[in-house]
Amino acid sequence: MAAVTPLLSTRGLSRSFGGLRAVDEVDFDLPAGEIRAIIGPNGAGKTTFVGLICGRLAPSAGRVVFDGRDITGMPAHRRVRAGIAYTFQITSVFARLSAFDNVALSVQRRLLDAGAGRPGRARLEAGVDRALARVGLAGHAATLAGNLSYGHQRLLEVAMGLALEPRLLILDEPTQGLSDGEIAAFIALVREIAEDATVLLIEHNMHVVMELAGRITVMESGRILAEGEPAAIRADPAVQQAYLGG
Amino acid sequence: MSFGPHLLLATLEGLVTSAVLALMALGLSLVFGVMRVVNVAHGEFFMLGAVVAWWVASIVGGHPAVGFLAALVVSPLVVAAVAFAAERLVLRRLSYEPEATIVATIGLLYIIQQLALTFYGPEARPVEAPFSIRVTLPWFGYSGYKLFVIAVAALLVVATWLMLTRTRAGLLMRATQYDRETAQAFAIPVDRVYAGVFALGAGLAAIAAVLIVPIQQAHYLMGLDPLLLSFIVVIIGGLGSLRGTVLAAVLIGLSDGIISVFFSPTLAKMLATLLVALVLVFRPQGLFGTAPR
Amino acid sequence: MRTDGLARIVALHLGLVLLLLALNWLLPEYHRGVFSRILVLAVFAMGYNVMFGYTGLLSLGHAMFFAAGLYGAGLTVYHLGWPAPAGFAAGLAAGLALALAVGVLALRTTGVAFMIVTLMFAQVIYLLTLYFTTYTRGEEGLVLAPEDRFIALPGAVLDPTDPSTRYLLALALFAAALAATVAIVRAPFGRTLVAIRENEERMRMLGYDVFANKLAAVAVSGVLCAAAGAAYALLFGYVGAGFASIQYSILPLLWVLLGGAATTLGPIVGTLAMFYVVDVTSGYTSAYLLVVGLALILLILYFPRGLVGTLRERWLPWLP
Amino acid sequence: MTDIGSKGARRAGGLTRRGALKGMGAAAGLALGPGFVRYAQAQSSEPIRIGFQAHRTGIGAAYGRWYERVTEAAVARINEEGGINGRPVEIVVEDDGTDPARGAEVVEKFANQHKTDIVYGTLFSHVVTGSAPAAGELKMPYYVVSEGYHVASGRLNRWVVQPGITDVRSQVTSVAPWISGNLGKKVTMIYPDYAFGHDHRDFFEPAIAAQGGEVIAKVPIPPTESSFTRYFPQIPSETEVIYHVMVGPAVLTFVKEMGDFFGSGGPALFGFIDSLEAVALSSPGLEFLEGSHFWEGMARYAQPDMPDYERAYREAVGIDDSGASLDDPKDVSTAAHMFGCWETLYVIKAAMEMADYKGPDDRAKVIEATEAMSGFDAGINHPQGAKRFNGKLHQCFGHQNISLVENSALKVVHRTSIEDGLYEPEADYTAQPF
Repeated sequence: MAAVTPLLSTRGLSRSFGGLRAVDEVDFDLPAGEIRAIIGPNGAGKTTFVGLICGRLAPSAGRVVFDGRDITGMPAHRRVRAGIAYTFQITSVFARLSAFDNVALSVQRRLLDAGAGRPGRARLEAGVDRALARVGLAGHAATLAGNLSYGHQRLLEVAMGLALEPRLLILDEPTQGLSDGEIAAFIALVREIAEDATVLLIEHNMHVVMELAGRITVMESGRILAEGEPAAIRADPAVQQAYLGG
Repeated sequence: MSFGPHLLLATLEGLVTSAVLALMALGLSLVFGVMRVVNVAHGEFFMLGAVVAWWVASIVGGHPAVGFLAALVVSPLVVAAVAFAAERLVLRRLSYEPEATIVATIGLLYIIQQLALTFYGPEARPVEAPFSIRVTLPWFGYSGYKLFVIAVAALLVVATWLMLTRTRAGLLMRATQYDRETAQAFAIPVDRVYAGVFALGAGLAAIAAVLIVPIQQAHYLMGLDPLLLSFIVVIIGGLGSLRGTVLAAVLIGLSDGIISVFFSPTLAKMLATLLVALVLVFRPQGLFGTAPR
Repeated sequence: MRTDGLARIVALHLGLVLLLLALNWLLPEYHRGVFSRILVLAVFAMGYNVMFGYTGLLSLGHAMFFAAGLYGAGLTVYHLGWPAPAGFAAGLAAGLALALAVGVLALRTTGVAFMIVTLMFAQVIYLLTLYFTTYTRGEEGLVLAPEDRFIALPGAVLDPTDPSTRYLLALALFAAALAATVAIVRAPFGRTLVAIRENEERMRMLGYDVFANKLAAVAVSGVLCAAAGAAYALLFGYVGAGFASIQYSILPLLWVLLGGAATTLGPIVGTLAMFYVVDVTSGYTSAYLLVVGLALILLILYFPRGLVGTLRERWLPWLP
Repeated sequence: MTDIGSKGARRAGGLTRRGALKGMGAAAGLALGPGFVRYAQAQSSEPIRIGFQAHRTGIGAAYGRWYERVTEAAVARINEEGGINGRPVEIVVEDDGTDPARGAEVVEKFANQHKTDIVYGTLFSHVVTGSAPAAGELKMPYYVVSEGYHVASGRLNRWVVQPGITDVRSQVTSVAPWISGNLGKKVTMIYPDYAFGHDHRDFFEPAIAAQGGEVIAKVPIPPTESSFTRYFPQIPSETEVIYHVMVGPAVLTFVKEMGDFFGSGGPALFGFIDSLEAVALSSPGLEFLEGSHFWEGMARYAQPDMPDYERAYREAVGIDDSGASLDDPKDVSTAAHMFGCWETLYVIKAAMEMADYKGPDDRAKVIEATEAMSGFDAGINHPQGAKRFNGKLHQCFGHQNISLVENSALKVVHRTSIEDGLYEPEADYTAQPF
């Protein structure tokens, strides 16, 4: 059924910078409930591609359809409210706000969108507590985000995405800079998230990719090179040529 | 007066404004471009330049040209020294943080203004032009000195340009402007470059003032309007773009002169200001700048 | 922010308002008059703080919003004979309309361009007050007759020329503005503004319409400043183009920086401190601008967070 | 413009006469009551404190400095002569920054902090207008030396008086006959595009029309302008007289650029010396003003037929024969206006003595005493000349000088009569309650 109406699909999606086609006529489908990884060498156009999906960038051509609606012309903030959350590749938490306030920004957004005017303080705090607890930062609510360790900042970033209760969560290189122990915990976290949300993951760490992804999309030079189950991708000679071992 | 001569006159006047504005805005633009500092006290450096010029000219005596030339040398040096000191004592300690430097330069503005009022006085005082030739055209007369100002300012702009593009000091400045960290990595003494740029910027304002003071007198409140105009020029020209700054100075100077041919003056000022504001709104990188990196 | 401290915050602000109320009977006559002005100007500073302190939008043109309130109230009362409360409302409406118009345009820019665009819009408003000298009498300005400034309430008429009444009216405005700022700062809207100041792009990706929120901040700021302007016209009876000049755009910036940007009490503290620095030093030397200039530089060098900001940073982290 | 003025007049007229002018007899009778005499004796050595609102900083600072010097000189002389009612006079100076908001604060400071008996001073009309409400609310007599038409228009209030200097409307009206008779009938006006300039525009036009002349072009100049040449093409070629009035630091530029533009062949020039107050006529670039004419409230240069009291006044305020400071010949005075400070202080003295002023409770009586005056004789107390005073308007009317620039000096060639400057009054402050 998921194959019939994918949660997200793009058709002919393109974006050029100057003469360079960073994303080149990509047709892409993501069924609901999946954990999908996008891999590819540096400069393959992965971040540009998800940027087009979440609306940070405007496409030069093509369409983006989310949940059956054409969202190509929709500004980024409305896409987020439609259910697409994006966590940044470079950590961009609000360093001078507490961890609580960082997550509260997400929770209040969701509560405001749910209607009923001003969100009550109790519901706000409950929502924040839940999100922080899920990523294991429950004890750090009052800490300024800038004073958290790097790994904790990455987790906070994820918590902010989670608290939006998105239908599609886009994680852009979430494990970059994390220790092995943190990565293991992170993998468990993403599995848990995937129970309620579809996850789109850009990742360089092949261990994480293989552990998590249901399917893998391989990009190269702005195009989709291959797509399939992890095992199939691992076996694909073109992929090996382009990326895994070249 | 018929339309043609009227337009000619407005153009000449516009060119005088452009010439002085180009020098002054070049200083502001350099400081902004290299240091990312919005120097609100730039107008006061201009005023200080005029006041020092009056002081030098009144000490030197003799033929007016002697005093004028002495002022042209001494005044920029004095003003640059003041700016250098301000940079070392204040701006450097603020790590050039944008908001902090704005406040600090506002403070500097008050201090310079008050010192000028206390030691120079509230009067408007003229410096005698180095020569007084009245160019007689068939329709009206025009000050020969003003034509001289246009020429000298143009020369000085070219000289500054060459300094920035052809000399080592200029290279250091441009390298620092382009990328501070990399410049530091290449062992460019960024710190000293900053002080030099701030002094040079103030010196340019002072030169503009020396040129203008035989036309417009030194007065302790004279800095504000040129400051606003220079800001406009720098922005319209594209922040930090020197070529854009010079082009914008010519454009703003000329339009300031020519718009007043067609509209009542206050209305003209209003429309011109609104127009420039809208240019900024719809093309924030300025008319000649490229999109921000 | 988690450790709520609501009671403490309410107690502090309420305490301040009650203290100011008591001062009406305690202050010597001259200082009560000074405080009346400062309370009104502090509202101007509070309006500025909403944009500059909390939202991170540095405007160099806020005199235009003050002037919108001043002239909105002054011209309707003077020329159209409107009663003072209607004039006050007209001032607020003028401020709101101007804020929306300027906001829609100026918010397309950021950073230095935003500063300059606001400065230029303010210059246009200033030139407008001169251009329509026939109605505004430009620089010279208009004087509103005392009886035109009376506020008729059911059963009573408030006379703002009476020093005590004027003080209490100014305090009422100040208290309302203070309550509004505290409410905004603690509301989701306030948190949104601060986060926009910190990282605009991140906020967009959390689903916030950054432009709309900034525009709302400009509108709130504009209305507060206009309220101050309208109150100034009605309480002190003078409306002049000087209030639209660039000087009055720089003053709120200085007040807020001195008191502490992004603090609810910074504006009143800064306005108060600046006034008395000028007032006291001008008694000793006519070179008081020198003192102001030095004070600014020393402050930014050694107390860059302003008075209340430093207090919050060092000792009282719960201050809003 | 006229609608604003008439509104003020209508409002003033619409008020009841409750509490209005009491005759001087009544006031004197009150003052002679036994209680007051004892009070007066007890207070007799206490100085009378006059708050002087001064332009020490801001755009008016050049005027402010000379206003302050003249004030000091006048007070020194008044004290030498025994003060006011036998009490010494003390001046308390506060800087108004040439800013209307600060002006109002300063008036409050005088009333409530310095506890001065009255307030006096200041030139720029916006400071006067901004301060007037505070003076009215504090019931503080406010004697201004501003020459603006704001007082006589009825726009201010009963506590504001201008007894020492003729207002702009009267100045403008009084010079019109001489201009049309001696310089020409076709006039182009150049004036600053704000209230002060508009007063010139609005009052000179009817005045010259009444003489059979005509204003053929009006060239308003925005207040922020620092260069003027581009406005000169708007001057029609058939212009016979250019009437110019500018204020602020840019005026010298204005004059010089006019010289460059016209050379020696232009129309006749008639200017208001406001343009060149505190500026030496020998300044470079002013050569072309030779042969042109200026309005002067009081002559800057010592005139050969000068009466003794005028000579004594000049000596007292410390100016030499060319109107510059005795200490520094480069420091040129604002002679055409600053006499107003001297004369106003003498009016204050006269009014306080007439009202037998004892203390702040008698402030209204000082205003009433001033309103009861009808004029002043020329003499050392009024060295600029005799004046008529209209108590209802709170405004005096004096002679005006028209001077020729000759050898970089000003020579008075005509002195208008007081009648030349009279106009139909628009206000009656005595109808306002205190």
